[in-house]
Order: sequence, then C-alpha cells, then structure tokens
Amino acid sequence: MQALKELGAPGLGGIVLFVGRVRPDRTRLGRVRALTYESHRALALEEFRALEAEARERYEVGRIVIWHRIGTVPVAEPSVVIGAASAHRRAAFDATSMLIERLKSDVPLWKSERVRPGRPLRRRPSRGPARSAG
Amino acid sequence: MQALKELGAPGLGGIVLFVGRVRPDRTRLGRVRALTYESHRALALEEFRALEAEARERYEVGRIVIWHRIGTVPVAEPSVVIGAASAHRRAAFDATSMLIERLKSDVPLWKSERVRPGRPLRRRPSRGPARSAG
Amino acid sequence: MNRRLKVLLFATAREAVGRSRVDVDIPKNGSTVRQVVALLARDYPRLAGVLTSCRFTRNGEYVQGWSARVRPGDEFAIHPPYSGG
Amino acid sequence: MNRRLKVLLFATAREAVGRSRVDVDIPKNGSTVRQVVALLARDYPRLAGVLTSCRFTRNGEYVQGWSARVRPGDEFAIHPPYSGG
Repeated sequence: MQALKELGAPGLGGIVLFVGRVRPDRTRLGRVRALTYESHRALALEEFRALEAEARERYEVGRIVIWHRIGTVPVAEPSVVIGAASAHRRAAFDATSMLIERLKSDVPLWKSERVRPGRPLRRRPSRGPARSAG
Repeated sequence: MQALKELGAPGLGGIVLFVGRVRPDRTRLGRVRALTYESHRALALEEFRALEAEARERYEVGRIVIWHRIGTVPVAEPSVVIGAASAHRRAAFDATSMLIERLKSDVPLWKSERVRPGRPLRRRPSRGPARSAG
Repeated sequence: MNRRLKVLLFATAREAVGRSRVDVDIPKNGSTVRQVVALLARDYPRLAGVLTSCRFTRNGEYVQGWSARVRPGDEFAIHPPYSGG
Repeated sequence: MNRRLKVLLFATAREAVGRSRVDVDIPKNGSTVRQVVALLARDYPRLAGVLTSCRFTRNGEYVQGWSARVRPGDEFAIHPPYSGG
C-alpha cells in the first residue's frame, strides 16, 4: 500500500497505520451503501499541515502520512489513512492516535450518508406449491 | 498488503496496523545489515493464540493478525506485523499496542545481529594527482 | 466598488440553502459576523437552525466572536460540526 | 528403557553450546530441573552464565520452580530472554 511505502524511511523501526473504512451501518433511512465526503479544501490542507507539525513537536516521529478521500466512498473502502513512523513504537502509536482524533474534531471535513432505502418485508402472493421468497 | 486484506472484514470500520522493521543500528561490531530471528515454534504459535484470545477478551476487536518472520531479515524489511480491526478505533489501537508489547515480552522469539564489520578509515597511498577514494 | 461577500456553505448548511456558495452584499466598510449571519438566516430560513452549531472562517482563518468584521471581497465560510474520518 | 531427556537450546544458550539440541541422560524415574541445569552447566561451562537469566519449558509448558520434575522422553527447552519484534 502506498502509505506504507511513504512511511518506509530507513532507520525508522516502527510504523503504525490507522485505516478507517466506511461501515455498512443501519440508519433510519436504510443501510449505508456509501459515504460522500466534502471538505473546505484549502483549510483542510492547512489543518493537516498544522496537525503534522504538532505531532512532530509532541512525539519523536519521523515520517507522517495523513490522507482522506473526498467524494463518494463505497462501503468497506478506506476513507482515511493515517500513519506515523518512528524509531520507537510508542511515539508512532501516540502520534497516529492523536492525529485521527484531531482529524475528526479539527479538520473541515464532512460526511453524508448515501443509503439504500429499506425494502418492506413482505411475502409475494403465492400460487401452487410453496417456493422460497425471492 | 496481505495483512490489510485479512483485516478487511465488512462492518469493521477501524484497522490499526503496526509494522516493525529492522533498523540499521550501530553496534560495537559495526552497522546492523540484517537480523536473524529464531523461535521455539510450537510454543510461539501457542502464545500467539493465547495473546489473540486475551486481546479479544479485553477489547472489542474483530479480526486480528499476528505475524513474525523467522530467519534472516535484511535492514528496512518488516520483521513483525500486528493488526486489529474493530468497529471502534480505540479498541483497535489498544489491542494492537498490547499485542506488540506482549509479543516482545512473552513469545519465545529471539533476534541476533548480523553486522557489517566496520572498515578502518584510512587513506590509500596516493601517487600522482589526487583522486577520490574508492 | 466591490461590496460582495462570498459565502461558502458546507454539509448541512449547504443542504439548507441548496447551494455551496452564495454572495451577499454588505456595506463597503464591512460588517460584523453577527450581521452577516442574521442576513443569511433571514434569506434562508432553513439555515437558521443549522447556524447555531457552526464555526465560521474568514479568508481561511477561524473567526473569533460574533463581533469580528468581514469586508467586501472576503471569503466567509460556514462550517457545521466536522465529521471526517 | 528410554532415559534420554531432549534439551532444546535457543539464542545465546544455543551459541554457548554450539548446538540447538543436546540429549542428556537422566534417572529413569526422572530428575529435577535443578539437577538438569547443573548437569548442563558442568558439561558446557559457557552455558553457566547464560542459564541464570533463562526460562525453561517442559513439553511446551513453562516450568514453575527449580524443583519441578522432568522425565525421560520429555522435551526440555532453555529460553534466554525474548527479543522478538
């Protein structure tokens, strides 16, 4: 995966990667089949830079990857990838965890649900011998 | 990467992956160019199973991957991959972090260093005009 | 003389207005955030309920307080609560 | 009558002995871990310094205490401190 390659600087022993994927949650309107993400692009990129700088200041990390898809992301596909590489694994865990928390609270990104409307559960009128419902 | 595929069960939104790689550390004998790992194989696999069971008991995790190379692993290549997938990212972070800590303390695995002996720093006897050292 | 304020709308704010951008006219010496927000709430009633939970930015910087000023030519953005990830 | 104890050696223990497995003869009614370890330290003097920091297993289970018993046919393993990852 591309993120792993970008984190793969020599000398950095520990890589932690967080991958967030679209879950097929049930909602009032049906089951989520995709999420659509939008962003205030310039500001979101600025926040990514600020978060990366803060992670570097707080933790002894080398490379950092912050990546978020915009547009429609089908269920089970990744919407966000965050990773940090460091000489010591604790720093990579802490930085990655901080970055995903802060991405959710501080970066102008929004999801909206694209659902498959629930079909009512009903039997088809049957004629003749019983058949399994389609 | 294979580990990400194995963690990719539908319904599990958060995947955390730890990748540990061989670092080109300096030692008394020279710079590490590879590590060689050995294991008490049957017992190590048993410990992997026990750790996975413990992670499941302590954290709300779905799939878990624990993978460790045995034999010679060159510098910069991964020696260990640990991952957890869960509906909630905190559980995946905690399980992955616990698993790598416990792998290091509880699993019969051993590394030994394969180093490149340091070459003494010396000038070659020069004749005629100066040339860059080979 | 440009008296136009460019307003960017995202997520629920965009859905309430039906567009991702609207332009509003403001006095040439500027206006407060409070006045701009009142103007928008009047013109787009569905937006009113959304605005209470929003953050605002002006030219890519977060706006501190309702008395902050915006000027013609600025880019003013309305950010509902973030939900990335 | 089998009186052989199979001893597996890893990492620094293996290096001290020069082999990854040695067989030692023990009494047919078994022996204590203390006795086995003393026997090995005598036969392989370089192993003595390593043994103090080792854990031991018997047939894939960790041995609790030096008085635990091993029997002919068992697999006894010497584990220096782990260093995986």
